[in-house]
Amino acid sequence: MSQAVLKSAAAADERLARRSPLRRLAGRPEFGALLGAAVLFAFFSVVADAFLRASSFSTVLYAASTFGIMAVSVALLMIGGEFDLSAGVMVTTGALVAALVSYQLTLNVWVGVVISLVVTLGLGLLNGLLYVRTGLPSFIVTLGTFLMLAGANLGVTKLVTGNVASDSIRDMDGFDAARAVFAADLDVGGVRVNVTVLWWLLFVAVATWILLRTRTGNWIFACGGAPGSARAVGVPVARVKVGLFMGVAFTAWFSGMHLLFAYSSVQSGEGVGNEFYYIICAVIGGCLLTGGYGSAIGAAIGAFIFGMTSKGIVYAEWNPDWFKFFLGAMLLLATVVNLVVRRRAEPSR
Amino acid sequence: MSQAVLKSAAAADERLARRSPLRRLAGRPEFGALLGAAVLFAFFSVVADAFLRASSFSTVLYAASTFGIMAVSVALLMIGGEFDLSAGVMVTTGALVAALVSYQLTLNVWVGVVISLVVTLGLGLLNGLLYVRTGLPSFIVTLGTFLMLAGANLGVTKLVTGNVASDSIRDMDGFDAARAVFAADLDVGGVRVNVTVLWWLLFVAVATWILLRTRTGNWIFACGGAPGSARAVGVPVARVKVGLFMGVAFTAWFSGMHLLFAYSSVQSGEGVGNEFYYIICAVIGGCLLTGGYGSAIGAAIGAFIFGMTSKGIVYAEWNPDWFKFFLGAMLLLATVVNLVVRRRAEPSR
Amino acid sequence: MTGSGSAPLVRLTGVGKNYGNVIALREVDLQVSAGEVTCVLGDNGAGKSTLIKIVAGLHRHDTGTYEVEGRRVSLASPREALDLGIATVYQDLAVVPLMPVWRNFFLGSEKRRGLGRLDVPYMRRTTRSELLGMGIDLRDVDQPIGTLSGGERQCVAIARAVHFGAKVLVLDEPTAALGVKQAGVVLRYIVQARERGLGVILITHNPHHAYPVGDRFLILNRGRVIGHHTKDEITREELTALMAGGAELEQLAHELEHTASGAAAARELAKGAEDLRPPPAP
Amino acid sequence: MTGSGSAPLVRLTGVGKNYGNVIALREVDLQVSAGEVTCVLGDNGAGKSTLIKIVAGLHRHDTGTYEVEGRRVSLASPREALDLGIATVYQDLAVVPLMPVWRNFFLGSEKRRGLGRLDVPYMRRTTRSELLGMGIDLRDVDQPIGTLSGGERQCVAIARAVHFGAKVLVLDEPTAALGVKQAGVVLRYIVQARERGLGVILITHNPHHAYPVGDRFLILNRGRVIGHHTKDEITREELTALMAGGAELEQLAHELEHTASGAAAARELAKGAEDLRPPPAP
Amino acid sequence: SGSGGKKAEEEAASGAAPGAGPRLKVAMVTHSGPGDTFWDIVQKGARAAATKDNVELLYSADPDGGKQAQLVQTAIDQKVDGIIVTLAKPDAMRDVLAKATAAKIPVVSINSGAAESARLGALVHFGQDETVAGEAAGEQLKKIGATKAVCVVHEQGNVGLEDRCAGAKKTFGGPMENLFVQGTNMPQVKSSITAKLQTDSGIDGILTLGAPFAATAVDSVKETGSDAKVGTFDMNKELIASLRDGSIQFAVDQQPYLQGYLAVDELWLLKNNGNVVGGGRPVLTGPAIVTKDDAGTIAPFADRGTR
Ligand SMILES: Nc1ncnc2c1ncn2[C@@H]1O[C@H](COP(=O)(O)OP(=O)(O)OP(=O)(O)O)[C@@H](O)[C@H]1O
Ligand SMILES: Nc1ncnc2c1ncn2[C@@H]1O[C@H](COP(=O)(O)OP(=O)(O)OP(=O)(O)O)[C@@H](O)[C@H]1O
Ligand SMILES: [Mg+2]
Ligand SMILES: [Mg+2]
Repeated sequence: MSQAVLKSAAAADERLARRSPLRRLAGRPEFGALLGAAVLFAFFSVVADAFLRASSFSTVLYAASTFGIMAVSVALLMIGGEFDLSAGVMVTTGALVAALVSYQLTLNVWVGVVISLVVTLGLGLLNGLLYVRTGLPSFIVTLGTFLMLAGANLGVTKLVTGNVASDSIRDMDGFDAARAVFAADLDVGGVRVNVTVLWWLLFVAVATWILLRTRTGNWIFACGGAPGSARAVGVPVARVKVGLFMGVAFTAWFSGMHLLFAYSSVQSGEGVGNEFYYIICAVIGGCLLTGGYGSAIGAAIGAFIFGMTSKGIVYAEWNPDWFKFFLGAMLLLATVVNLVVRRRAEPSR
Repeated sequence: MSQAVLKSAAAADERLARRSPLRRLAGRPEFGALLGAAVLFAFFSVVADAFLRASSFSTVLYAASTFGIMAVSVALLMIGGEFDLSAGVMVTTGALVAALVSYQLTLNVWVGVVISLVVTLGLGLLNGLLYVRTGLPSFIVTLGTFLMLAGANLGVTKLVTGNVASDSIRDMDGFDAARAVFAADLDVGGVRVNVTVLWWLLFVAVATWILLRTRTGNWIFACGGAPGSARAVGVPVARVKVGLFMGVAFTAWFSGMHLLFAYSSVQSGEGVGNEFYYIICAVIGGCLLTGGYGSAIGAAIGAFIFGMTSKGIVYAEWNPDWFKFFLGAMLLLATVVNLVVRRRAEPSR
Repeated sequence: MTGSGSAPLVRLTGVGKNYGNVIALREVDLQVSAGEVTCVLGDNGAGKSTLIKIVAGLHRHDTGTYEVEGRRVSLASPREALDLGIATVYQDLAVVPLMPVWRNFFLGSEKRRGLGRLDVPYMRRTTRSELLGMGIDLRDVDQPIGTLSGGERQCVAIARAVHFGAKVLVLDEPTAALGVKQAGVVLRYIVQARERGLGVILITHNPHHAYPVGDRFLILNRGRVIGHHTKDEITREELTALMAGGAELEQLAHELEHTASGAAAARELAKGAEDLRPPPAP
Repeated sequence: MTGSGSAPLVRLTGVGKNYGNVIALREVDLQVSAGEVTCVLGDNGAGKSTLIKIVAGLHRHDTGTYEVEGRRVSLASPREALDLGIATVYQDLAVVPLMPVWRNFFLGSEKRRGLGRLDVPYMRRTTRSELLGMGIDLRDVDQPIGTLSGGERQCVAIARAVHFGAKVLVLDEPTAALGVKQAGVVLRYIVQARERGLGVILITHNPHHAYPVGDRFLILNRGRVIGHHTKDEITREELTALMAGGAELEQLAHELEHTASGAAAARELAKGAEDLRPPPAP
Repeated sequence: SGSGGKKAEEEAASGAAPGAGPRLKVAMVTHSGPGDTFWDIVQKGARAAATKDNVELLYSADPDGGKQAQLVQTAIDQKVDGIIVTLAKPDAMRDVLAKATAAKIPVVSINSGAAESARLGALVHFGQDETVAGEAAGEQLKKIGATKAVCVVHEQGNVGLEDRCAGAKKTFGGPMENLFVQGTNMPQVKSSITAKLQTDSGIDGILTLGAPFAATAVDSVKETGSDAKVGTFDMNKELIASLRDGSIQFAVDQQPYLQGYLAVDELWLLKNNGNVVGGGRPVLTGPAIVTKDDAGTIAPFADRGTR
């Protein structure tokens, strides 16, 4: 009510120019990214016949969701002003821990799942504490843990199994239940949709709620935008940042569980390099590298753009040698659309 | 003279505590990194017998120089507040252009070298202009060009040669002269030292001079530290940034020439991922990711630390499965030493 | 140490602070009791902001003691100071430029309702009305604070501290960027706070602001205390004279007199003579 | 447009400026001639800084015309303004926090000697002496400027503009963070600049600063001009009254009177009555 | 699970004959990325031989040609008694191998580079050229009735992988396209293969270049309801099961174990008895095509992780 009063008061302010509702919509940070996604979608619909089928769309969504789940927490961390280079291998670590523990000790896989959660959160905590205690930039700290985890993944796996991959846990107790949770294919109106897509949407919704409607969200923006000021007004900057690192660890654990239960064994060398794709998704979606600005929805759209582009090129049957070339061109296209939209929405900023 | 007067006046200021010369030395940004390097050096000297031989040291130096040459320009760019993710593949592009042009048209290799220089600088200019004109973050722009270059490297090479590598140009006109410039092994007191080490030192010296003793250097710091303020006092921010991107392109060309003349043919898929090692070297050496702070000497020390660590682990004959683990641990060690030193030098900052 | 009920709200004794080899403060005493305004005055770079950053918990002092209501404390963060009821307006304002005005206003002291949800309408409304109370009519409380004018930003920081300050209010040059009307409001806020029994620490360069509202005056120079007076010990003229030699103004008037076009200005300055020496306007 | 030799150094006619949908300025005229000081006065958020950012080339105006010495210009960057001899002190100072003081001082106008080398000793020396001239005795010109106190930073920005300003000097609230002594020095600098035939645009909230040195007064409110006067058309009292209703102060004095402990303060305020209404200090 | 690998090595170590000659130090430098199954088996072969022959084996690897050369240089610096090297990028290795020769360190090449081996100064070459292996895979794919195939490249620009596809294309006859997938991200591998199958329902053959990707390809085939048949390079124990139940048609086994084992043995023989296997000609280690029929016989070895 009082808000309505305020609104109308603001509208009457002679120091404000009138804006059409469309303009106002276009001013929202996610809108540009969304339009970029729409342009790409239209483009691939035209150039690739197979692209418009429902089944193809669900493939694209699946690809997007596996990036997107991680991109959500990585975006939160970036809004909070930090990077986590260990995010990619931590997924593999999570999966390996669950696989090795369950298999070697012949336990119900759920035990492995829980132990993996504890270990992964512990790694997130370690990242956070290392960052907070040493005062080194997070880029360096997580680079260190990235390398160490990548090495440990391989070293431990070889030590335990003698091979470079974990053993298949497909026939172990609890596998089917866990698979249903982390990697099931659902039938939605005749189309198979992987459950990760739903989880992705849930995570995005939760992250958006946290960012915009909770105190923690306020603190995350503040820690990234101006850590000194945030500290000065009493925000527990260190605790927020540690929490964000643990958030990344949590989604890494989740992604690791998907990896494990979708493919039943895990290669120890997987995951390297993915951390940058997560960051890329967040940045395409409008997160600032310098922190303090961005949104979870934007990151989700970024992941969707990335997933759509990488699969769209396959659907379009372009020369695979040029795959990355097209990928780069499409990403630039999407971000330029994003930019043009925002410029037009806010002419003189 | 007048400086001496100022100094003594400052020393007499009752608002300054006395500092021992050692403390003052320790306060310099490079000192900590240097000490980190020294600690690692001592460490590997103890654990690896082969490490202390002159020939081994020259291998380490060579490895460091190939990173270090790029790290110099990347550090300058980072001080100027930007990233170049295309730096790694641009090296390969430079080498491929020279190799393909020379071989396919049967020209003197120097023609290829010059054409490659023009093309590479053009790519740097493109990066810079894209950045300046679109106003997108450089992370996104150069990500786009990174992917496009990586795709083009492979696509063009396969198109032209039918293979994924260029043909060997070892027996072509001018090869030996070019090799002498870009990839010669020199005999320095009985030890073979690759000429890249000397080039590296030269580049570091030039970059340091630019940074500290020229107007351009002043502008680079300002553009990275506070681009808005820099613009407000009349610094041509756009021009400086374009110049920095071209600087990276220049060293990429140089590194590409080394690659080509040291190994006489080039794999089109190489170079991917190296961009991050360059950034890592710069950050280990004390450059801030947010721009405005750092030094070329620091980046050189960072490259040295990185080269020493990656080769030192091999000399130490540790379990290769754990290679990355050790690498990560050593890098963390070096940076923590760096930090501790700086903290002790400036107790209450 | 004393622990009695009548202990001052905040008492610093022999406090010193170094930044690396820069000695910013040496042997400074400061005290503020309930219902009292302590003014910290001094030249640029004298160490005033450093002093209040110690009070606010942003920096830890290197030497000396810091007592809050008689209990010795060593604050590790501004959070602890806030929890003790000490709210601060920093000279650099401590705002997060990209965040909306209302989020900045409540940052660190968010108002919540059930389930940890933020009470957004309340916060928006409060921000707007508190700023209106200071004479700032914001177009939109959702504007990023970085796009406000300098004075508007300053007002947000002050309104916030006044809103949350429970026992002690610390203000570092609050009126510096403010317009005539806003500066008047701030001084009135200070008086009101004192009436409500809060302790106020005020930093200002303007003796005309300091003298009417202050009860104690602490004058710093180059990191040291050069004067500490209660109101009855000192007149406004003495205070202004202490803050800077009155010579400056006379010198200026003199110079103007010697130039043709400056004559009028000189006459004007001479007219405002007594109250202008030394300045709010020199 | 006029192009005559006697054209004002800077003339803005009907200038308007929007930030997105925020209308910051509408139909503003401003003019400053050689040997003249134009004061821009107004409430917080009135649009003063926006106006001078247009003059300084930091923003481009959306409507109206901007002439420098009679030639119509549309500045694309502050560099162009500097090349036209217009030097500016911004309210947010435009310094690079991590860079040493002397590098900040000369940033964008570096002094070089042979081979493009920076003349470091000269720049260090000049920085030090120019700041000493303003009453700032720096410990070390190699200190990062971000570690200076607010007033010290302000002095660097002013000293820099005064050093490089060739024809027009634009000052946005230069005295806000300054001590008594430093503020006096700045006013003297303004008078000196006028004597040397420079045009000066001064923004301030302090009528006591504005009236003695100003030749023209432009008063803004909510983005519009509400008054434009030359010195002879207006008295100091009228000017101060224009800047804000004197009501504020009387209100304050009144409130104080009604409280016991406030009585003394009220008497004190009443004493400073005439010159304090409306305030530099209300 | 606890059998093979390390335990086998330890057992062998404890049984090492003291009479196996003087302790030698041999460096093996490959172009493998970390965690690659194929190279893991090569290493195991080498370690088995090393234990038996009283050899200290130093393994290192880098997929970048220049860096691989640097690793060979470090081996020379360490004054090893022999170097085993892969020649995927022969030009890059040329100078450093010349240095090894100058330092009188014998060099054996393995895996790729049969043609360049002798020219670069290697004594012997043990291996299976990737192109030849690819050709065998192409033939096999044709034999099982595929008419249109994709070759799944899990690391773009990798010489060995490109050679495999090129070889397969040569002998396959029908149209065969490359598909690029990001091998470090299994969900992306799967969705890309799925996308490819959705695009072109005419695809009836898939050739993957590593065993883990074959299993994923099978998932994609099932999901899209395609009738594509899957063949692959390399071997692991899950693959045996898939071969047996027919979801994967064949595997091209280059017998990597042999490459490592023979190379170390050769250096030992050279030092202790002056032997050169094969009289300087390349010694082929494969390709061995494994299908449903012979999956059973090699199952125990794959289980142990040495096939
Ligand atoms: N970048 C921007 N985006 C949106 N609004 C802006 C921006 N910059 C300024 N404004 C608005 O324009 C108005 C004028 O601002 P300006 O800084 O010119 O005021 P000012 O007169 O200098 O005030 P002060 O005395 O407080 O410094 C303010 O209300 C401010 O909120
Ligand atoms: N982080 C820092 N590192 C080094 N020196 C500092 C730092 N912060 C402040 N100083 C120095 O300490 C001295 C006191 O600074 P402070 O900000 O307390 O002054 P101030 O009295 O508030 O001045 P002003 O009136 O100009 O705001 C200054 O000379 C300043 O240069
Ligand atoms: Mg201060
Ligand atoms: Mg302003």
